[in-house]
Amino acid sequence: MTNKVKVVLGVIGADCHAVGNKILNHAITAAGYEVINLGVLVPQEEFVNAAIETDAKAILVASLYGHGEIDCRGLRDRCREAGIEDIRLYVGGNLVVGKTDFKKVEQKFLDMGYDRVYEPGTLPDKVIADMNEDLK
Amino acid sequence: MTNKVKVVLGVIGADCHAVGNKILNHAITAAGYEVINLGVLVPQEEFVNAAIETDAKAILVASLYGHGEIDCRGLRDRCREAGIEDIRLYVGGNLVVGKTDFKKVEQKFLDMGYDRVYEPGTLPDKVIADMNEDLK
Amino acid sequence: MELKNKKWTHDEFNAIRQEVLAQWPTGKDVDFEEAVKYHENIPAKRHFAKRLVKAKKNGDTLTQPRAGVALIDEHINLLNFLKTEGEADLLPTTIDSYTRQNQYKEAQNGIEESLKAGRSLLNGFPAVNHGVTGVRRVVESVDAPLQVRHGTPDARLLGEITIAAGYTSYEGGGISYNIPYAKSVSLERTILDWQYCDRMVGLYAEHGIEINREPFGPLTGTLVPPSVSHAVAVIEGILAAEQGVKNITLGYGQCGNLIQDIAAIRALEQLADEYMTKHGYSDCVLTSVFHQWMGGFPQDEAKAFGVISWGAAAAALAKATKVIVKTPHEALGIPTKEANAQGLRTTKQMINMLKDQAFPLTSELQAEIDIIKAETRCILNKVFELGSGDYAVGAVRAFEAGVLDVPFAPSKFSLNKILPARDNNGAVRLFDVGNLPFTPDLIAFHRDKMAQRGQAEGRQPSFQMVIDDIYAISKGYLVGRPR
Amino acid sequence: MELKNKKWTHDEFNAIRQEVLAQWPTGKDVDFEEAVKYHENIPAKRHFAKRLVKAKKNGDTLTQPRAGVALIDEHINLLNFLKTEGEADLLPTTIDSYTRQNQYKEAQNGIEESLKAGRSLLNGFPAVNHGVTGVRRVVESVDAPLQVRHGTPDARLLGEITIAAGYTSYEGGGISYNIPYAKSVSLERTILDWQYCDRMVGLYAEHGIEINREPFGPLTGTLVPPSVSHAVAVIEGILAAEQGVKNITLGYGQCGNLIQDIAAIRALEQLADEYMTKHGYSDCVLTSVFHQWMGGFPQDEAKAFGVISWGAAAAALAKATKVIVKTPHEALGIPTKEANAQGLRTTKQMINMLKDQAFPLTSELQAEIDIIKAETRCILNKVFELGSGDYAVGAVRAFEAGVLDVPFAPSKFSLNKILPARDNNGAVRLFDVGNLPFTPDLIAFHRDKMAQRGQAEGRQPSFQMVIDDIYAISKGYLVGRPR
Repeated sequence: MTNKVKVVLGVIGADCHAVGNKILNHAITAAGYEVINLGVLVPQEEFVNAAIETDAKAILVASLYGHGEIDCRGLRDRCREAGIEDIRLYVGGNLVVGKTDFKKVEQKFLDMGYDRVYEPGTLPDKVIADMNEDLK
Repeated sequence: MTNKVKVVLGVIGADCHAVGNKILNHAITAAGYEVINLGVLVPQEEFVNAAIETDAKAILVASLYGHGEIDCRGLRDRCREAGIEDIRLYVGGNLVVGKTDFKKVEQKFLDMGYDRVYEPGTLPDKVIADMNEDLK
Repeated sequence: MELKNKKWTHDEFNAIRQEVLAQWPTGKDVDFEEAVKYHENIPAKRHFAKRLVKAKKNGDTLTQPRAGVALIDEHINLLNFLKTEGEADLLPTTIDSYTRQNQYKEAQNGIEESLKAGRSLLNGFPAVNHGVTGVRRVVESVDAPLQVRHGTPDARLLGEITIAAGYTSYEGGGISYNIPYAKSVSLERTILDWQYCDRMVGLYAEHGIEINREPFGPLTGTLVPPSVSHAVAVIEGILAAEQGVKNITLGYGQCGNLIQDIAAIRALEQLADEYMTKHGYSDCVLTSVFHQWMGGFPQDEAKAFGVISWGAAAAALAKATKVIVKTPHEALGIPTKEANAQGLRTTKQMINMLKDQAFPLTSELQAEIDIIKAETRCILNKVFELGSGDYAVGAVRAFEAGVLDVPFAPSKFSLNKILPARDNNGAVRLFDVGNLPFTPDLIAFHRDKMAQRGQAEGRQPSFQMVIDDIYAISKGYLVGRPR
Repeated sequence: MELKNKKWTHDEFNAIRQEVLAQWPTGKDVDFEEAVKYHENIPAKRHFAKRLVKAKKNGDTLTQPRAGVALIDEHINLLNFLKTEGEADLLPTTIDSYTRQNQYKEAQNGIEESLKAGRSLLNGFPAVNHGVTGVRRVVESVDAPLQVRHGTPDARLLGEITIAAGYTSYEGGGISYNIPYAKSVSLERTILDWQYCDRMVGLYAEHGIEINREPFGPLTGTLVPPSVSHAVAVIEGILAAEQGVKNITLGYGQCGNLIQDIAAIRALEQLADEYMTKHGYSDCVLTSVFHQWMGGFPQDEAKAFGVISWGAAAAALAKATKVIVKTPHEALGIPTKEANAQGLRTTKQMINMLKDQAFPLTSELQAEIDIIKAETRCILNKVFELGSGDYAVGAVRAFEAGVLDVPFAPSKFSLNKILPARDNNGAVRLFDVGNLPFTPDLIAFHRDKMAQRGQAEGRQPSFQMVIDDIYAISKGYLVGRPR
């Protein structure tokens, strides 16, 4: 049995962008975490179930296709209902349709209950640095 | 002796952009005018003297290099002093340094006493159409 | 229904059609006979297939953007803007991601939320929800050839509605809209569902209506070697032609090395001609599409214009029939219509400046064409063999065996064993050929190319090299070297 | 002083130097000995010649903008902005047009009006008026190699002041800063005045200070055939080397046809090596500069980005040592610093994506190189003959005879008999070779190329064709065809 910190990784909703998911999986694993990678096209429910089953410390949600606003809403409530209200929620990607001021997008997702919000083009190193601060 | 309408053409000031000048010369001549082409690097005085000597109906001033504002100021006064105050003054090119709203540039040059002001990229046809309206 | 590469009978098709049209209430408004009549009155200038054939004849490269929003009027405005301000030759209707997953309820919700928000909360146009009448409003308000672009594994109902509404071109294919766009939908399923779409187009053809079909060339758009996407393109071309499709555009996504990109388009055209003729589909008209760089873009717009321009240059020099255009907002998500028009105008300027310049067939170019053709033939012939002479069956078995394998695919039906990386000149090669059925010569070619780069950089080819290559263009380079 | 291509003695130089430094009050602050010491402390990274040599060795193409404003602090801000935001490798100081005509009073007036207006009313930096102390503030506030770029027929005082102030590169030449930049200044005069500048640089070289010199390659920037500008470049290179210049960059302005542009840079490098060695100047280090399209630009910025990108691609594929960059505001006058930085970043992205891609030496490319070299040799050998073995004397006589002739030149000393136009592939040819001393083969080559285009367009080559070609790129095309 491993004593690595576990995190759940996946691309939410009807989104099938797989490249960043595979790279994040590789980079976060290399950084010493155990990654439960759900891949693409993941419903909210599956994120929560996987987190409960594996006792994960964080859920890393990606949304690349612009529907993030609709897809990501309510995930914090669902965690609360499932009894994992303290889990860290990270979200990143192209979260809205159209070029928007990132500060506004960030605030919107913070208000939805996410702990960290990443803008387009964020490299894995940045996410890992935050994980090291938050989860270790 | 020709009875063609005469116009004086030149590039004002310390400006040596010759290509547009040669094309305008060709196009205006082909349109049936007699062009007194002073070429590049023409001082105000030379424009006025040529207009008087040839009894030209218009002076066509080009300025491509951004100093137009300094170079073109006072030409109308000089014409007035020389007794050809009714001569038509046309000006065009890159008249100011930097990208500026053309409407403002136009107003500035109209205020200086020019009758027609052309923005960058104006084709000879447009100038000739105006000449046909003004001078024939 | 058992999967095989054989034209469906009318009975087979019609039996399924009723099911398909019942999937969502708008399906009942599809009336094939009426649709045929409707198409008969579409003028040539709005006819996708005719426009492509004319461009191919004249050696022109046409421009086409991606674009789609939730609501009809906004979508019409968007397309007309791209035509007038972007000078686009061909127009798309990009379908939203819910529709692509057949989640029509979620799409309906997106329409309603968009109405409330006063801006599109969907990343495309939910054509199934808008139905034939709604889609026809688009068709009748936009004076250009129109194509449906999406990424829908089961695109049968979407196809019925949009073609009946007057669209003259339909993108997709049983492999190219599964492997990069689905996670756990079987290939048997999607190939059958796309045989349906092709058979539907074939049915229109039987009634004298020519609809253009375009398999999706770039697949995952991420360091896909030309032979891998070409093999898929030729197979999908054959599957479509068997169902009676008469006008097909095969595609390729820019890799970034000019010689490889030009070679890829030429090889694709030659291979498609060769295989289609060999299998008895020589009456099918073929054209080509070049996709500007599909990978990560620089965030800076000025740098993005550089990437767009390089794609435009490669498309023009390769003489592709059309080019799919990116925008300076690419790195930042879905572009504004202004940015979309800018990408189109940059591309148009480049294409027009290059249209009179032929790229000479040099020995380097010929060598690259030969490599791509040799590799693609290895794959295609093995697929044919695995399928005992049937490309549909063969494709399924080939993916199981890794004979067909697409890098970075989300689908669990792609073996994901091959690993691509750039060589020292920036051409995309394989540092792990996985189970691709290459000859020892070809395997050695890739090994040598990778060794050459490894030596130049003083490191062994590894997954890190792949990651470096994936991020390279967004960081301003083609080859992801250690810096 | 009688014009001949012979190194000036120290006495000859010093006799004139006193006059030159007395032309404007700031001249008295030039102290050569002190300037040499100042240069000794300039670090390699700010040293133009060293940076170029390093780039040539590494096969890099460096980026350089054009930029200059009236006031010192604003000019410093501008240059630093272009370095940080534009990622420029080399920086310029473009001199204003009054200074170029030695109208220092008008320049002073421009400085004062700019102070009042709060924005630059001059199109460049009036370095003579700012003097050694003022110019050194720029040199010491900008951490990059700096070059003076201008267009000054008599640039002796400007050279004394800017080099003494620490500039490490100086553009210009007795032909290239007369014919396109003056109307009635004799060639004897400007060649003598530029011998002075070269001798001054040679004097620095004698004291161990290497200053880069760059004749202005594009001349009028308007459909100048490569052989015409190459002949001038090689002559100016020889004249500079004779006066003791040891580091020379020869230039060429993009014509737009990729094969011709790559061939032009390669031919220029080969011809310069050949003639410099032949005449005993083989100790002179040569590099090359490619100017992005110098003609009319599209007003639309997106289209301008396309033109800029194509220039960047040609520069990178030709492996020029540096590229002079245009901006998306080109059609609209002098650009904002933001637009200038955008042009630089687009160019940088393109160069970085292409740096690993060698353009193969195809038979078409070799044929074009051969043509350019043959034409240039015809001109150069005739110039040498007309000058009885002296290129300075020969150049003057050659312009009189039309053996050297620059299209669209404002100078009355250019015969203006040749007429260039594009051929059917967009390469710049001559439909009237004027008095250029070409062999019958070469004349026939141009005639055939023009006939080929005329046939394709169904019209005879005429001045209208030239006008169409001049406006073509700004209208979105390379070749100005009837539409």
